[in-house]
Amino acid sequence: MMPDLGTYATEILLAYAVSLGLLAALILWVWARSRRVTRDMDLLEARLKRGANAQD
Amino acid sequence: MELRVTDLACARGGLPLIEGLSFSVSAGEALILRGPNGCGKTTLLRTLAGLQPPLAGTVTCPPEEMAYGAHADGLKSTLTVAENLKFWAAIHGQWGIQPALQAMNLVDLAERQAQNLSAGQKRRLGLARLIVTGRWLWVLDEPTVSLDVASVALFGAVVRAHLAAGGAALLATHIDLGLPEARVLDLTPYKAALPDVGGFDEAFL
Amino acid sequence: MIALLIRDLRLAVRAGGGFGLGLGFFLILAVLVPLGVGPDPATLGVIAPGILWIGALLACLLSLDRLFALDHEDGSLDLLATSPIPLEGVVAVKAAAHWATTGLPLALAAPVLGILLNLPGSGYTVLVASLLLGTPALSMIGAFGAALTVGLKRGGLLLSLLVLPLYVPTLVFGAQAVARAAQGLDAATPLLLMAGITAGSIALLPFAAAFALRINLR
Amino acid sequence: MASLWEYANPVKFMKLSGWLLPLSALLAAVLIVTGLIWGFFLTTEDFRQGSTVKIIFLHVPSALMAINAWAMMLVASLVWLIRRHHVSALAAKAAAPVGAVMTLIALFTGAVWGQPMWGTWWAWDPRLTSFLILFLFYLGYMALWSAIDDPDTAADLTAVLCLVGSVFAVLSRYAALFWNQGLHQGASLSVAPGTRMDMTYKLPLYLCMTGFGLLFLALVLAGTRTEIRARRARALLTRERAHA
Repeated sequence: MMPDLGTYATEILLAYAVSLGLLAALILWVWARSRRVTRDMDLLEARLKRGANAQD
Repeated sequence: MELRVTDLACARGGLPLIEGLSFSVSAGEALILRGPNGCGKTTLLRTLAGLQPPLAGTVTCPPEEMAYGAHADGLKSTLTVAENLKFWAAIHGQWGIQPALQAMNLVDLAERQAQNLSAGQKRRLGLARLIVTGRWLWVLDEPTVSLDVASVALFGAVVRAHLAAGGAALLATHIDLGLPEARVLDLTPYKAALPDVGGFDEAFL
Repeated sequence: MIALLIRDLRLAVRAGGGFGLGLGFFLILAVLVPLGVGPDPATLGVIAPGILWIGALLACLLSLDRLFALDHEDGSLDLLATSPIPLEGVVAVKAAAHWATTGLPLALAAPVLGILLNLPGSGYTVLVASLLLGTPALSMIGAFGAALTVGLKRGGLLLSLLVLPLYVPTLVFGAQAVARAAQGLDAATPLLLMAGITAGSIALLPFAAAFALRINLR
Repeated sequence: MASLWEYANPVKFMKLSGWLLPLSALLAAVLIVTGLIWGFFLTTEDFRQGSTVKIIFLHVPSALMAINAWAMMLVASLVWLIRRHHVSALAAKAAAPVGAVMTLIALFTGAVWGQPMWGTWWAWDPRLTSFLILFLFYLGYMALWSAIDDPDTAADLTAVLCLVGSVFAVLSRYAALFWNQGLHQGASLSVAPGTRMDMTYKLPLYLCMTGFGLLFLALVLAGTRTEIRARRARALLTRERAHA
């Protein structure tokens, strides 16, 4: 299964691990921020809508 | 010479404050702008002075013909009164500063550093700057803040002399300037209505 | 415009104006480096061009955040923007005043510090020439950075972050010119390239800086 | 056919990105996973570089996207300055962190690759140095965005910084070349004879490059959607405060 990486196994695995880790962190960050902002905006819109209805 | 403002709308921080404002000021006239705090007086004056673009409407008088006076006087504390004034005169291509010093009763203070002036004296120096710009339309934001009664009267006299010499003045203020001949414009009716909440488009205030 | 130049120079030399601050910093750096690196003349001679250039660059950076911020605080910038002088001219003149109070003295003081750092004899002419040619670009680029950050609280740190990457080409060509001259090689190419960067910066950056200032005044 | 500019309208953009985002994300995942698995498990060792050649499948695509992200930010900044489309400015803002991470990956994989090849983790090679400077540009750009409160002011100032920064980034590249001729090999896909890459590496590499491109697209779309929402929330809050 695992290919023989020879003498440089550590370097290669390190490169893959860190790169994929960075990518995963980036994706998670974008995703989390998107969720947070979307939730905040939905709450805000709901509140504003309630406020508008209360005034009518 | 005339300043004519037509259907002007302006905004601060993306939020429209004033809309549909029209007025005119011609040579020899003074117009006092009134209105509660936050109604957009400063924003209006900055728009007229060309520091920020209007949302809509036209202003006939180019900013190059206005002398703008803001809350801050633009004084350098380590320069003397005369040096400060000479600098602003030179920037506007003018030379003599004596008339301005005399008009604002600053002759005796000419060699004093601006950091040793009282608040009222600084304000007077800031107003003396208007005289050395040589421009016909003065656009002033709260010009009499921190002036005592005598200095307000002095300021009134200077504005009157400026008007008599064919100038004009646009003043935003809360207090009485002792200029009974000036017209007064209340900005309250021109408060901008908020745009409707619509799609994403409209929400980009 | 000349009045503005005179005012800025006068402000710089008056009390609290910060004239000499950059020069003092430059001097201290030139004294500290041998203390840190060791007194070996050969080592010092090799790193001298780089140290002198980095010192000049950091000394320039030191006074940059005051360039527009002081005028912004006391309202002068608003008034200058409504004055007959175009804002591009204001930027250029203020950068020139900054150069005259930091870059020029640094270039003139550099040979003395070169002695402290054991710069080889063939390097001195090029050292002064490269600093004279390069520091105007440092002031102009710095003026652009200062215009970007003028309205910000604690803009000084951000200013350094924005400006330092922009300083890279000037630094590389400047230090290379001196290093080549110190080794007795021809330094004309890096000097010319650096002069090109300076000319381009002076020609174009006032427009970018004035644009940024207008936005910040809005 | 509607004009392309119509998609600069936030509503249209949200609608379009709503289905483009999952599509590109899915495609990116498939391509990157395939490409990397192919590259990691199924390629043979290069006769000269040994097994380290496998790093290429991360290094080259991320380096490519690091530069393309900046180019995209440059174009978006120009569009904002000239046509004042808010979506464009927000897309530039969303691209910056993605570009910064791509630069970081390129730098890291480059360093790890350099260790066995050049015998040192870090060499002040022109290419590596240019990428380090590019990374600093990304940091400065993001710092400026976050430092300015008013979104339109921030968009204007960062756009100017992006324009000026691009010019100086190119200058830095030449300065770095002048300064040190470098150990780095020529561009990896160069067609010059003798340096051509074997087909075995090329195919998975192309997969990875396309995948990284799509990943970049997906992340920028997601980020732009977030920024548009944040912008709208801000606008609504301002209105609410103005009412009170």
